[in-house]
Formats: sequence, structure tokens, C-alpha cells
Amino acid sequence: MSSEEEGNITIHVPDAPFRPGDNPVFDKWKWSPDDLKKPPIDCESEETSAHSRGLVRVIDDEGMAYGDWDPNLEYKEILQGLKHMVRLRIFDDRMMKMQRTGKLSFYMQSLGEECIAIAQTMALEEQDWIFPTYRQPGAQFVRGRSMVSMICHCIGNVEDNVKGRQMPVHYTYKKGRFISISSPVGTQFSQAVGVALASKYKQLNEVTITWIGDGASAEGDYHYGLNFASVYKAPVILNVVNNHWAISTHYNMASGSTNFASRGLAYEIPCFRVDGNDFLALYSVTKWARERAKIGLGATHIEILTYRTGAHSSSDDPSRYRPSNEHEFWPGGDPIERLKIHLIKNYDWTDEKHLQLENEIDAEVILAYKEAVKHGDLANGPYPSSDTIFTEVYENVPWHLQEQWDEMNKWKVD
Amino acid sequence: MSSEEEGNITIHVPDAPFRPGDNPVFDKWKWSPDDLKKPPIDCESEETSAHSRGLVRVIDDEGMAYGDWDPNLEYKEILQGLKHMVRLRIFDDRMMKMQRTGKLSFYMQSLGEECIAIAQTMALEEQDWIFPTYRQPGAQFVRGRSMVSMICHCIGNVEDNVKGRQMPVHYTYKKGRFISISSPVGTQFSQAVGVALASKYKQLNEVTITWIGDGASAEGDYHYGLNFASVYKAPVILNVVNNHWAISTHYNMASGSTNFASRGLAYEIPCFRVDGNDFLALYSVTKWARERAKIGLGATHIEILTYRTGAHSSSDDPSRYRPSNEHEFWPGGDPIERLKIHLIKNYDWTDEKHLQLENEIDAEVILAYKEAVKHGDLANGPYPSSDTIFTEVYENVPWHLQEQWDEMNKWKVD
Amino acid sequence: MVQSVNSALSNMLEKDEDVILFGEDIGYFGGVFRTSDGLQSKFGKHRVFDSPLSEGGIAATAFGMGINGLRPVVEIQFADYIFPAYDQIVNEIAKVRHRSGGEFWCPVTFRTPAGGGIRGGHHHSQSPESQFTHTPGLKVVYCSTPYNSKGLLISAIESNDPVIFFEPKRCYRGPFYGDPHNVPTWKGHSEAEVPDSHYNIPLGQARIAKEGTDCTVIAWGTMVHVAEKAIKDSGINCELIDLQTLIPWDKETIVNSVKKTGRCVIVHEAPKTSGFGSELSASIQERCFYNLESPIERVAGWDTPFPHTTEWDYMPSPARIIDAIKKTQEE
Amino acid sequence: MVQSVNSALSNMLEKDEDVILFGEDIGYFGGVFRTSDGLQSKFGKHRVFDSPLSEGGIAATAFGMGINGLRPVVEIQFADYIFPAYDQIVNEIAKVRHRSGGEFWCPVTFRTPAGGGIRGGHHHSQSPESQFTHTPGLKVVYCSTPYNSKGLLISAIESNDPVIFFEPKRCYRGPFYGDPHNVPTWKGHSEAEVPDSHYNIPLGQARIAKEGTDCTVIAWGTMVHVAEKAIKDSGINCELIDLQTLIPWDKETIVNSVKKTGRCVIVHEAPKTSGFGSELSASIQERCFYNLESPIERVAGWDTPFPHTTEWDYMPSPARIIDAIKKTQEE
Ligand SMILES: Cc1ncc(C[n+]2csc(CCOP(=O)(O)OP(=O)(O)O)c2C)c(N)n1
Ligand SMILES: Cc1ncc(C[n+]2csc(CCOP(=O)(O)OP(=O)(O)O)c2C)c(N)n1
Ligand SMILES: [Mg+2]
Ligand SMILES: [Mg+2]
Repeated sequence: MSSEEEGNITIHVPDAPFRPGDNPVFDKWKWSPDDLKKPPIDCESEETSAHSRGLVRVIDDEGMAYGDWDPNLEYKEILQGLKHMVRLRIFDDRMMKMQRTGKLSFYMQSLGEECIAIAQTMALEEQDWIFPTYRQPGAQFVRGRSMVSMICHCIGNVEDNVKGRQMPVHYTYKKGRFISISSPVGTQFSQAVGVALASKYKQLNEVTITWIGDGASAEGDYHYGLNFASVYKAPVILNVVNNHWAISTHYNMASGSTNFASRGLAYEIPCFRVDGNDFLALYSVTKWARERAKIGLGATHIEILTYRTGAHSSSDDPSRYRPSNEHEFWPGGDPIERLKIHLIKNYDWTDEKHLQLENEIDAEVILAYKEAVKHGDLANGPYPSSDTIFTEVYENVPWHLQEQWDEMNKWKVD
Repeated sequence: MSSEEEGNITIHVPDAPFRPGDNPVFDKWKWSPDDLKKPPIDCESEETSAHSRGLVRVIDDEGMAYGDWDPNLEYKEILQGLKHMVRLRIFDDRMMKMQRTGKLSFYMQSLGEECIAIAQTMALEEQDWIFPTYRQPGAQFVRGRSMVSMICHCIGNVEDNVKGRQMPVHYTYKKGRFISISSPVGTQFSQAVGVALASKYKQLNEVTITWIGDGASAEGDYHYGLNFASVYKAPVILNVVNNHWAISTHYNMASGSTNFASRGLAYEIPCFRVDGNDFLALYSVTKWARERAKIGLGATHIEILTYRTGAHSSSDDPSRYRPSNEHEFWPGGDPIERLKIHLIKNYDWTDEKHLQLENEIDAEVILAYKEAVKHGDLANGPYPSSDTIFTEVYENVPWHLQEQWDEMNKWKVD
Repeated sequence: MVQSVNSALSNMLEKDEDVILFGEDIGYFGGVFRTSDGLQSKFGKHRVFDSPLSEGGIAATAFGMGINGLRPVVEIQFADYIFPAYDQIVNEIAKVRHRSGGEFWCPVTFRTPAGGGIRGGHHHSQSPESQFTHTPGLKVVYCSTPYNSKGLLISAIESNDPVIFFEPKRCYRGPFYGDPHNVPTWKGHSEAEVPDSHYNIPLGQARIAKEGTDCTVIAWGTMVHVAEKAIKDSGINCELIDLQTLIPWDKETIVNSVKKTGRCVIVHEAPKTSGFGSELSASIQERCFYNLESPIERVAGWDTPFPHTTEWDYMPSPARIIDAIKKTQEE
Repeated sequence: MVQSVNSALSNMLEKDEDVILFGEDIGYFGGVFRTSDGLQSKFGKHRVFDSPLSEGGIAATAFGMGINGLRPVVEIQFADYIFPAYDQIVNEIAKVRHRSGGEFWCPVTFRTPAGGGIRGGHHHSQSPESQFTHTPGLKVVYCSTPYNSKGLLISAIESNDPVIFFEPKRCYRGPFYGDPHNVPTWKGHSEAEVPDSHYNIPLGQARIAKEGTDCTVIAWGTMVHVAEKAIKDSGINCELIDLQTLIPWDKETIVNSVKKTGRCVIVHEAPKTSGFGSELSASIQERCFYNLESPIERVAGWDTPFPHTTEWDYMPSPARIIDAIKKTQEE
């Protein structure tokens, strides 16, 4: 008796469509950039019903951009997006290598998802708040954070602005309004609504954007976020990144439905499903959502459809639970490749220029890396002083912490 | 500057449509029993989209029953339903009176909502599990629990089967598969899915039914319940009782939407909104849901539209936050009155018979009450022995509890 | 005490534009215990408002507001219902200053009615303070009288650290001396005079409710009054300390007192095992070992859920406290 | 220890049809720590399966299954992530037997990897055991070796009470003696021999890891090994007690030991304030006051969040434990 049959007669347990040894087959996308029109900015949520069930696209399978959602960006701007994406990919690659040599304890890539935070952050204003998960570090590039500073955090050296307190990729960058990342998944989704409401309370033209994974959308925070945003009409953009996987768990275990976008409709929040590897579509939908939030109409819910190309993290080996080549069959392709082709077909971008860009950025990353390790790394130190264990627990150090701090100093390891 | 205006320029805070001093106005219902057909038992959730946005009715405003959802019950059965409902109302009334004389610490009525648990439990099989909130005590009448036993619980005497541990109306009645009520709202909604899955695991023909309030549907448990039920296809009936109020909070603060039913659609669960004061409609939709669960197709989500006619509890004074006569304007009317008219118009029920029924039940309740107080009441005792503080914390009493138990015996108050 | 809490809230709404109040039923209605009565109409719906019935959502929203410059004061309707917000409090709110290298912090105050004595049974009686004392980053306060409820609440709201603020619901309308048949109001009580204007009682400071020489009795919340009664009836010259702040607790006052008396009884309503009494006891014996004449006694709720009809056999009574005080005198 | 946990689960799935396993990534993949590796293919998808990423939902589902006759064993991927389930655990699962007058009970086991030493920072390092010891109705277990992890886990699953079962993740692949540069496997360790077949270690029983006369050292989880190393290096003849079960803890073994040695050191990783060490210390001084020659010492994590790069300055080290042992000998 196969476990499939067992599943039927007792508890129904969905499984991933493909496991190691299977041949992945995906339906070719039936959606085109012509499908969906932009709804009026003050539409009822119901008017986005088709948008939540279809897929908002601008760049088609051939790399051509058209349709109502085309943001008509200037070449310069699109190129800037491409550069950030390439930068993130090369950065990630370098960090993964450093992780293997022990310079970092742990790392998480954005591989295949580079487009998301970069396109969306570019569509926002600089006063807007970014409340990310660990897979949106790219927003920091848009907000001008130095790579050296990011690496110093990841390698936990004396210059880590998180002071050695959190694991790598748990960035914080207040200057860029990029809010500190926390490990418990989902919590930021509901918190972001509070951030947005504070802006609203102060009557500022600020919007907050946040993301949650397909997996984490099963947490209570997902419901809190949508519900509080809906009740108080918070100026917030609530994204679910459906990258097919939560570690080893396929999204069909995250929900009984294959569609995440439409969940917002019942909260009377407009909903869109967007091609997550399409820079222009993401940019455009985010702009729409920001505009709506700005004029006081509240939240927008966006499912970003993509595929987690890499391992979940440096601790993970996806070949144990999915076909190693699954991502090659995913019809959404690769976000960088797709934008590159779009630029080549429509502007004076070329393969050569692209290669040159990669080389430049590779050099930039290596330079940053060399600069960062000057301040130490996890394998060799120097680390942030262990005094940082006791600071910033409270605004001021209470007596019992002071006692323990003094005690610690007697036993300091470093 | 009125607070209304302030609300607009900063945070949007919805308020109840009517507050004390206002004249309540409700739109007359536009829904009729002819509106909605029964979908096929194995329908896709989408096929219930209209059902979730409309209102399933059988008994119209004139008391006539018709339409696809008419369960065609025998007179005897409908009459039985009416009797239970009248019984519950008179029981509640008596308990409220006893509460005012101190015989109970606290009470919660089902006033205006008597139909719900009674119709739905009657539509189930006796092996099905009931996982109620405090406003579904009526299910116990259907399952044959003695009124004396229920009163003994409420007045916390030596015969309380909960042994003086919980507040009144926190019934438990395992023989009737009526699962112990807990005060934290919402928790039962997600737990019920586990109950149902255990039945499924054991391959038994058992379905679980549960309810959550409009207010409590904002808890994480609501999302957990729908999502786990959807993923594992649990044989469970998930009801949201929208009675307009959560203590002083109108349902427009529970959600940004005025519709609770349609939330299930995005979980691929069929959804219905049902006239909560219509015995036949509730019966019929519940039967449909049970049948679907039985054949392995999983959960159904039902919004039960009704109005909380009474105070939230004996501690509450609703005249502080809503017009005292608001319930009189509610187009759903009163469930007992509506069923009575239906019976009078269609069978040989009469006002006189109804009055006689009330008198009989009143006598029955008084008899039960007299019997129950023989075993003591909260004002006068005797109470369950305070030994019951220490039993059933664990299966066996561990040493530290035994020590404390011995210690308590030195200081016993009673 | 309902009025004094209300007055603290009112003062702070007046004083600081960033103060904002929300929670279940606290807006139009003014809260099920009436502590925010009249505040919505006075300060506007955008500053005092209802929330969805979702403690987790309330905490998360407060987190976001807090890190974006507001000073939210939220009510959890009963302390028993704070647990759906536990993750947001202990994993998020408590740690955000530290985890962000000091870039973000969250000055939220959670007000919540706690404790037994109102026939609340399992879930309207718990006193879960100790479950917050183990989490670095939180301050924990437990008031006991009209006077200290106001002064402490104002300090809690003004604190730039998150504070869990417990209000002993049994004492909202009067002190409780352990006898359910005796229901006094606050009238005439020495701690019932509450100025209308803003004043602080600093966090971290205990209150010596009564000086004494023979035994130090430490209590908080409702138990302060029960202990007071016990001391009176015991005939023993005890020093009664109202702890007021649990984190950080007032080491100086307590250690000095125990060094002076050589004996100590700790009283709380929450279950004994891992109640905050265990931390105090452990810490006091570390600091006062050579001054102790007898074991530190704990009088606490039993290690069982909180019962309904038999609650008077559950809550620490004057008789039990007297017995413990006497035990400390045996040596 | 990964294998011994796996073996316990396998034995129980074999023995009892009502045992069912679920949790995040535990099915096809066998868990991020591989503790359920191979069990889905051996016992079927209906008995060992993945769940949505929702600890609250997992706990609630387990509640329902438990009261309807199953014996669910669920995994919380990291103990830090148990808090979204806290309400379901402390308000619901712990109390259902009591609240229902004994009509319903919930024999669920929560397995969860806990503790630091793997560079986990704030949220992959916490050891939240004490936050469950204050809740009547729960049993709390903390294993430390391959041998006791299996025997205790089997007893936990067989218990008709809910059990929170902590596994020290730092010890999954070997013991930890406080030196991060020394990474031994379990090979050759006296507690590494694990029978394939079913065996029990009763809950409520501590293990005397080493007999001694001069000081009682109590520890659990990873700290058992760190304490062992400290004792070895201290040159003092200590008795080392591996607590194993925190609720209910083994009064007899501990009280007898402290009465014998007259001195006591308690070691745990979790923050000191209101850690379970405070309960033990308070309780031991109540029971052994007249036998104690010196104050009971606690060596614990600091009252701060758990740091990442500086974690070796956070976790109790052999040096700190030796110092505490020596302090107890001063008198
Ligand atoms: C509350 C909580 N539970 C469990 C984990 C462990 N964990 C970290 S990432 C992850 C999977 C998240 O998947 P998804 O939400 O889809 O995000 P993705 O990794 O795909 O970006 C899990 C289970 C966690 N960090 N927090
Ligand atoms: C978790 C939790 N939070 C708060 C409360 C206090 N409380 C009891 S009933 C109630 C309102 C519930 O409203 P609703 O869910 O609409 O149910 P209804 O009373 O209308 O049947 C509240 C806030 C509670 N019991 N549990
Ligand atoms: Mg994912
Ligand atoms: Mg309601």
C-alpha cells in the first residue's frame, strides 16, 4: 500500500508535486501582459478579483514589454534596477563562498528573487518604510547602504552595526528606513501595519512595505496584518512572496489553495498576483499600491509569484527534497536573465556590456569584501566587544545587568 | 472638530453605525429563499461564491418555507426544534434571575441566537463532535443532557461536573460529545480541526462542528482553523456567528469587510452565509456540510448572520454602547417568533399551544431549578470539595501538588 | 483605582501627543472595567480607540507604532488573554532595541487587569507576571493602590522600554483583606488620595508599606493588602514591602530590610512553582545568607489552575501568611 | 542523539497506532535536524507528516487530536518558535483535564530543539523551559544524552499528561564541554549506547551523573556536560545531578544530595532571573536550610538576549562554574 493510498483513506496529506527522482513538469504560463488592465486607483477590492487570480505581467516570455501595466520607465532607471540585481547576485555568491570558509556562520541568498525588493523599493519614495524578511536585502542597495557595512554585519566583526547580536542577514539600516530583520517568520507582516499607522497618525506622506513567505503566511501574523490593515485603512503594501518552498515544504502545504493573492479580497483589500521575476510588473503594481495608500485608501495585498532557485540557507541541501533541476522548468525563468533580454531587445544593452557589468560588480564586491574583513570576520575576530551583550537591552543598564556585566568581565573569553 | 473629522485625517477608526441616542435604521433584507440553489455536494469552492455573498434562507419574512434549501422536515421534527429553543430561552431567563440573586456568579444568555446550535446539532448525527463557545449551550438539549445537571454546573454546587473549576456556562458533556468550553475566545475553532482529523485518522464517520464569534474571528486561531482544515481536508463545519457585537465592539471593527462568509473561499473551502434566525435554513446548510465532510471533501465555512439581542453577559450593560431598541429593527427578527409563525401558518400549531408549551417548559425549568439547588448553590454552598483543586491537574498527583494539598487542608475555608 | 488609572491615562494623553490608547472595548465604551471611560470623547477617536479582538494583532500593531515614534498604551482585557500576544512581546518587543543595535526601540505599555478574587475561574484570575520576568528587555510592574497605580503607570508610559503593567482587578474598587464578605471601598485608605495632576513613582522602587523589625514580608498587587491584614493579626512586628516593580526589583530596599529582620516571607497569588517569589527567594538567600535566621518562606497560589467556586481555598489567606510569618520566628 | 530520538519515535510509532507525528519539515525531509529521518517512508504519510508553518495551528491541532483519542507528537523546529503556540499550550492544553472535570485530556508531546552554542543568535538559541514550569498541568523534560533522550522521550509520549520535551541541539551530534574548538562526537561516551528496543526512563527522576561529597551541582541539557568538565577541572569532589525532568523535579534525589554535601550550585543556559534555577534554589533552601553551609549559587545565562558572535561570553563556561563551586567551599 503506497502512502498515497493511505492518505486517501485517513488524513489527506498533500505532497510536493515533484520529489527527487521525479521529472518536473510545469504548465506553460497562459498569462500575457495584455490580460489585465489597471483598475481605477479608488476601485473596490472586488474589481481586482481577476487580478488576484490571473498574473500581472509587463515583460512577456520574449522580453517585450507592453500592456496597461507598462510603467514606461526610462532606460536609465531600468538599467539601474538591473545593476542592483546583478550586484545582489554577485554579493550573495561571494557571501556563500565566505560562509563555506567559515567567515560567516550562516547565509541566506536571494537567488532567483533578486527582482522583488529591488523593483519594489525603486517604486517607492525614499521616506517610505521597508519592513523586510531575510530575502529582501536588496532594498538596501536601492537605499544606498554600503556593501562594506553589510558585509561587516554578516561576518560579525567589530563594525557590525547589529553588534554581533544577530545571525548574518539580519540587517538593520535605519538611515535607509530599512527596519531590523527578525528571525521569527511572519512577525513583521503585522508589525508593518503599526509602522504605517504611526505614519498616518502623524499625517505624513509615508507608506510601509512588507513581505511574508508562502510558508509563513500560515502564521497568525498574516491574518492580523491583513485584518488590522483593513480595519484601520493603513497605508501599507502587504506582499506574500510565493517562491514555492518553505525549506522542504511545498506551498501546497501552506494553504489548501494554490492562490495566495485572493485572500485579501475578503478583507476588502485590493489584490494582485504579480510575476515576481518581471521587474517592470513589480515596479508598476507597487507604484499603484503606493498611490492608493497615499490618498488614504489603505492597503494593497500582492502575491509575488516566483521560485526559490537556491537552497533555503547555507544549512540546507535542497537535493534531499526536490529535483535539483526543478527551477530550470519553472516558467517564470530568471529575473536577471529576463530583464537583460528585455534591455538587449529594446535598448542598446548587449551581452558584452552585461558581462562587463558583472566583472565590474565582481570587482566592487571583492573590494568591499577586502575592506570589510580588515575589521575582522567570524573565523578570526575581532568581534564586537562582549560588552555589547549588556548594552541596549534597556535604555539604561539596570542594576542586575550591571552586576552581571561586571561578573562577565571577569570571565571574558576574548 | 468632531472626532469623525479627526478620524479622517489621521487613523481611520470605524465606529458602530448606531450608538445610544441614535435611531437605528437597517435596510430591509433583499434576500429571498428562492435566491440560491444547493450547489452539488462535490462542488468547487468557487461555486459557492454567490452563497457566501447572499443569504441562504428557507423561511421568508411571512413565515413561509420554500426554495431549494427547504429540508422538508416533518412537523414533529420542526416542533422538536421549537421546543428546544423555547426551553433554552426560558432556561436562560431563569438563570439570569438566579444570577441577580447571587446563586450564580455570572451568566451568558443565547437570547436571539437560540436557533443556531439547536438547528445545527439536530442536523448532525449523534456521533458527531460539538465544539462550542459559550453561546451554543442549546446543543446539550438536543443531545439529551438533563437540565438539572446543567444548572448544577452553573450554580457551582457539589454536583457540578466541572467540579467548581470554571465559571458558569463553561459546560462539558462528554457523553453527548459536547466538548468542554474554554473562556479564551477562538481557541476551539482551530482545535476542532484536530478533533475532526483524529476521527478521520481512525476512519470513523464522525464530523466535528465548531463556532467562533464575529469578534473572535480576528484571533489567529481563525486563520489556523481554516488553513489546517483546508490543507488536510478535515471533516469539520466551521461557523462564524456574526451577531453584530463583540461586547461593545461592532463587527465593523472585527473586519474591514461586512462579509465574513467569503473568507473561506481563498482557502478553497465552500462558503455560505445563512440566516441565523431561520431554523430550516441552518438545518439544511449544516446537513449539506455534513454530507460533504462525510464523503471526504473536507470543511465548509458558514457565516451565521444574527443579532445578539441580550447583553453580552450578566456583567454587561449594552445601553451604554448601543440603542436599547436596536434589536427591534434588525430585519432578521427573532428565531423563535419566526419558527412559531411558520408552524402556525403551515401546521396545526397555534398561539394557545405555544403559550401552553411555554408554561409547561417554565414548570419544567422551575422543577429542575428546585432540584438543582437542593445540591447547593453559589450563595449558600455546599460547593465541590476544595480537594478538587488538586485532582485532575495531572493524571496522577505529583509530589509537589500532594504537599500543597496537605497544606491546603490545614487552612480550608469551608 | 479605576479613576486613578484613568487619571494617569488622561494626564499622559494631555501631555504627550505621541501617546495613543487602543484595545478591546476601550474606546467608545471606556473598557470593561471602565478605566478609559470618557477618554475617547475627550481626546478623539484617533487617540483612544477600539481594536479587533486579537491580542496578537494588538501587540504587533503596538510594536510597529512604537518603533515609528509613537508611545502606544494598550489594554489586554484580562491578563489571562495576553498569551496570544506572548510571541510578539517576548520575541519581538522585548528584543528589538538589542537586535537592531539600538536603531529601533518600542516604548509600549501593556496594561492588564490581573489576579483573582472575582470568581473568575481558570481564565479570568491568572496573575502571569513571572512569565514576563524571565525575558530581558521587559520591565514588569504590579500596582496595588490608587496612589501607586497612577504614579507607576505614568512612569511606565514615559519609559522608553516596554513595560508590562499589571493592575489587580480585585482592588479596582477597594482594597481586599482576604475576607470576601468584607468589601470595603478605597474611601479613607491612606493610599487613596490621588492628585489630579501628573506625578511619577519611579520604576524599580519598592514601597515600604509598614516598617518593622522582626520579619520582612514582600508582596505585590492584591496580596499587599492581604499581607497587611495578616501582619496586623499576627502580632509580630513585620516590615511590609510592596514590591511595585518586579523587573528591575528594588534590591536595596529588600536586601536592607532582610538584613535587618533576618527573616522573610514572600507572598503572591500566582502558582508557587516558578512564581516571581522563587527569584526573590533565590536572590535574597544569595545576598543575605549570613543574615538569615530561618528559611525564606513563600506563600503563593497552588500549582493548579485557578478554581471558581473554591477560590478562597486557592488564594493566599491571612491565616496562611500568619502561619508563614510565625514559622520564620521559630528559630 | 539524533538517532536515539529517531529510535524513540520509531519504537512508539510501531507500538501504538494512536501515535502520530507532525510538524514543520518533519515528513518527507525528516526534519531540519534529521530526527524524523526515514519515519514517513516507514510508517506512512498519514502518521508522519509536514504541517503548515504555524506553531499555533500545530498546537491547536494537537489539542484536538489529543482530546479525541490520539497521542500526537509534534515538533517545534526551534524552541524559540514555541511562543506563537504559548496560548494554546498554557491556557488550553495544560488546563483541559482540569477544566473539563476529567472528561477530556490531551497527551501531546512537544519536542523542540533548544539552547545555544550553534551561533544561533537571538532566535535560534533560547532555552525557554522555565516559561513552562509555571503552568500547572504541564510536565517539562530536558534530555542531555543519547541514552536519556530515548528513555525520557518514550516516557513523555506514553504519559497521559502533556509534556514539553527539550532537546539540547548543541548535543545532537556530540557532548559539549564548553570549548567550541573541541567538537567530540558521542562515540565512546558512557551514555551513547542506546538499545534499539523500547525502554523507559521514568519522568520525575533525576540522574546522578557523578557521585560526590562536597558540593551538589544540578544541571540539565547541554550544561550537564559543561558542568561535568568544570567539576573535573575544579579538583573538588562534587555530585553532579542531571535533572532530566523539571516538572515534577526529583525532590528526593536533590534534597538528599544537598543534605549530604551542604552546598549547591545550579547551572542553566537560560537567563538567570526567573530561570528554573530560581525555583530550585528557593525550594532547596526551604527544605535544606539547616544543612546549607554556604549560599546556593546559580550559574546561568545573562539577563540579556542571546548574542551571536559573542555567544561564548554568554553561555555558562567551565570557568564560571568552577568559580561558583569554589565559592560554596569558602565557608
Ligand atoms: C516562527 C518561526 N517558525 C519557524 C521558523 C524556522 N524557519 C525559518 S525560514 C522557514 C521557512 C520559511 O518559508 P517561507 O515563509 O516560504 O519563506 P522563504 O524562506 O521561502 O523565503 C522556517 C520554517 C522561523 N524562523 N520562525
Ligand atoms: C482571547 C480572549 N480575549 C478576550 C476575551 C474577553 N471577551 C470575552 S467574550 C468577548 C467578545 C466576544 O465577541 P464575539 O466573538 O463576537 O462573540 P459573542 O460574544 O458575540 O458571541 C471578549 C472580548 C476572551 N474571553 N478571550
Ligand atoms: Mg517560500
Ligand atoms: Mg459577536
